[in-house]
Amino acid sequence: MPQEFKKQYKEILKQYTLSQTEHNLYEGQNVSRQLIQKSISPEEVISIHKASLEEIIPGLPEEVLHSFDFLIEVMIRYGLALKEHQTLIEKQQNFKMEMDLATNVQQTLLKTKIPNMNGLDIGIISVPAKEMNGDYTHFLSNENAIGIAVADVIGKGIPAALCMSMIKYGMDSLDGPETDPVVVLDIINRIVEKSVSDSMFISMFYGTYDSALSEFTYASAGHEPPLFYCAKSGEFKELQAKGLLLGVIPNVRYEQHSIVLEKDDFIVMMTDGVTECRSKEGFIDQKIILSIIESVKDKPAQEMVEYVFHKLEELQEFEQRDDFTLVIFKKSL
Amino acid sequence: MPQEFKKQYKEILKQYTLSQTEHNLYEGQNVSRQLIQKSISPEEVISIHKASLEEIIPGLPEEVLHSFDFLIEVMIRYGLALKEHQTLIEKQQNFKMEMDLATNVQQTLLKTKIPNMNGLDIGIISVPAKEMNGDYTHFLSNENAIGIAVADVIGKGIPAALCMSMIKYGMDSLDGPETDPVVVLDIINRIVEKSVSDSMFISMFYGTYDSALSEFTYASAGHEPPLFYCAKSGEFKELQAKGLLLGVIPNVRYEQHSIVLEKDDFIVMMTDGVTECRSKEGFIDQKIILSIIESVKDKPAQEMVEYVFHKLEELQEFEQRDDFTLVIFKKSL
Amino acid sequence: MNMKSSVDIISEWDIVAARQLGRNEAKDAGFGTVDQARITTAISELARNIYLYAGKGNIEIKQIVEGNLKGILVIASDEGPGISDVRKVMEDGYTTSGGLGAGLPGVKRLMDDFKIETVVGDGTTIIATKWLR
Amino acid sequence: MNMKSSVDIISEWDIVAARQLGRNEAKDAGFGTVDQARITTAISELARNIYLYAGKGNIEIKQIVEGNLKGILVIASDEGPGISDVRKVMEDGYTTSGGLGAGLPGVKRLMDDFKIETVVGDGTTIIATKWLR
Ligand SMILES: [Mn+2]
Ligand SMILES: [Mn+2]
Ligand SMILES: [Mn+2]
Ligand SMILES: [Mn+2]
Repeated sequence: MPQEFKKQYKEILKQYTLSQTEHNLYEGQNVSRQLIQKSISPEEVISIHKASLEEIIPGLPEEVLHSFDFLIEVMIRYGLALKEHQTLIEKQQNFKMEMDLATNVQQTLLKTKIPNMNGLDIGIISVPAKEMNGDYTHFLSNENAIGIAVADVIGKGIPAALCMSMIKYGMDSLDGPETDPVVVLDIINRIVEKSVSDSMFISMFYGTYDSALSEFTYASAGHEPPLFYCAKSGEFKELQAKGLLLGVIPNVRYEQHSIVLEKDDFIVMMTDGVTECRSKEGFIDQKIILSIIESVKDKPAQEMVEYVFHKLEELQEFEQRDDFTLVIFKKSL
Repeated sequence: MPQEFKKQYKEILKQYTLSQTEHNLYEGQNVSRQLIQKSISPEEVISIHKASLEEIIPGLPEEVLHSFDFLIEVMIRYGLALKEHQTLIEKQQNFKMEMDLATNVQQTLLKTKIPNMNGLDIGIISVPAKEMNGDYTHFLSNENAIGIAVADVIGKGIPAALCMSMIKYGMDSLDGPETDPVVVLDIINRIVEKSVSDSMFISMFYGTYDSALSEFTYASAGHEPPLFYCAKSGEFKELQAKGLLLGVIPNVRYEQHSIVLEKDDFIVMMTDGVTECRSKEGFIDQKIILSIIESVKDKPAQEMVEYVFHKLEELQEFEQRDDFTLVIFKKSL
Repeated sequence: MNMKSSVDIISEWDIVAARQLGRNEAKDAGFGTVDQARITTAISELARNIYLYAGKGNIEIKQIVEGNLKGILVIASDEGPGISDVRKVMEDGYTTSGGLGAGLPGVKRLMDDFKIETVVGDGTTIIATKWLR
Repeated sequence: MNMKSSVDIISEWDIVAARQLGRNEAKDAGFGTVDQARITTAISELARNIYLYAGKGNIEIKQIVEGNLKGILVIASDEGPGISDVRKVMEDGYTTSGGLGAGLPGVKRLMDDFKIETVVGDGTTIIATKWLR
């Protein structure tokens, strides 16, 4: 196969030895592109070069010809590295396909339906940093209440995704959305503690909204505190609730608190992928994040979360470092 | 940096142009090894070669020197491919680390304790073909009974591993080992059907051994039939039980059968990774597999499964194509 | 400035003109043969991308000084369709047009700094610099 | 046979002797310069592995004929520690001794057929063939 290129190569090399124009070098690079696509290894290129040169300039000094033999010997290893590269590219493409499939499976496994409730406007966005999402959200609902779990596995990628399936099955075993948040966290904590290696931890928030009382009751296992926006005062406050990360010890005491929402009040739940957004200059200040949220407070909840994501994406110059999850519960009536 | 190699390269090249010995070529390859380790790109090698040659042979024809400039231009793309290779190697190493972590998580998540029961000798081996195991085994037990689930996700690797976590949580929700095999399969089938995409199927076998009656009751969802070895007759028979794969439709009728074990009788449960072992000549005949098992029938169950695995590994020339799982229940008293 | 420092890319021949300009400027700035060839190859790829994907555009080449660093700055701009997925285009090992090691990741490797600005429907500007060491 | 067709590998100089033998046989069998260099590099790697990891061993080189195919057969054998994880040693991209592209995967690539037999504690035999085309 190298032979078919030999004639072409010789012709262009000859042109270039006669006239050192940019055009001839450009032709040279076009041949180079073809050579590399046809997997001609660099030592073969040197061999073609030597043979061409011998024909173009008859009577070359012996030493020059020997020097090319030496160069061929030196180039063999470069040829090997190139072949190895081709194998690795193939492997990487196979891996890509496997990851795509795995991501699909994960999405089907963990899909959660956003419930409909009169008077409560819900917005949700969850975007993974790598292929697979290590953040997890899950809704439970009936006519009276909506439960929301937001969790973040410490770590990203495949190991995190595997861990998360655990929370899903724990959630599925619950009785209903009104289960006390401290009970929910206790159940999930026992499952996680039992089945997960010591190096894997999960932060989790559970909140349940009672539509009759307009009351939101919540507890947290070391999770990013949600923000509560009071429409009347126009101010944000953090909903603090103490509690250890899931999976550290089997018996944990979680705190449970409640807050009553008035019309247009909203709660912003999130993972640390939101609060730990970084621009080139460092962390993006919480004040900036709050002002971004406030600027769209009158929009529907879904528009709000999407706007905040895009705005923060921009500020980070499109380099997302962590999984990003944002959920808004807004009392609309 | 290329400069430090220049002197060395020139010296060896000079030696070679004077005397074309194998020893000088060997030195050339040693330099080549160093060049490639220091990320000297091939176009730089050509440049070093040209400069060295100019000094070794003064008054080289102009065309020869031009020809090297042309060769540098051609080699630039080879240099790029090499740099790309270095990036890809790094990426692959990161991926390896992630997979190792994921495999650990999976092992912790899916670990199952082999139960102890007087009169029943249990052996189990499960070896993945790739990093992660797409075969799944799970024991349930109390004083009266031992339940065993053997499942195989169609497909291997990460997507299969994710699917399997589902079965685990289904199994955890069961009441006890004596649950009727058809009920077990029905429960797991509903979970799988609900949460898994249409392209993912799982074959599963569930059997439960009643120690008082020495009776083994079983059902299968499209799984490889177990083998029953009758010590009295010295013969094997397949334990057939009809039933559709998990995840196809929500309502499936599974068949349930029972068999009573006498002393030294045993049951061999497995995945298709065992029966579909291939050597270079094609599938390994079932007769061969049966004779391998029979040859160690008097050994403890755990020694049996390990022996069969190693024997089949050898016959396949150590190229394992599918996850391999083998479980033996042997009545020892 | 006694040299045309910019080339409009309209036909394939303009790729050669951009290369020539780049090689001259690189030589003039004091780059060695290998680096001249690298800068030229980067310009060649950028010009070829414009020619193939945007139809037309412009390559501007400047010698620059920053502190006591001298370098070559290349600006490739077009009003073509833009790049919808920059992450993907910058990924390694994806044989887009040029095969192994080529494309924009190749340009990035051949140069020292590399910046891309693109708006779908509006066009693309790529700014790449190589410093003299 | 008028040539010594086997070289004991004891010192580093024996690597050169094995290379020389390989190159002569390859040339004699009709291989071109590039393939001569490839066969020699493969032999060099095998001999170097013996020297570094087994201490001593042997390289045997034969010209062979199979039907109307001519080729070169290389047998590298040692009674060294053996290889406990063949899969890993044959994996790409792992910088073991020789760096990028080298090691046994490199030998496999340089030749056409490659077979490895190894027993931990007993030694390793590698048989590699290259056919003349
Ligand atoms: Mn996380
Ligand atoms: Mn996070
Ligand atoms: Mn499988
Ligand atoms: Mn299987």
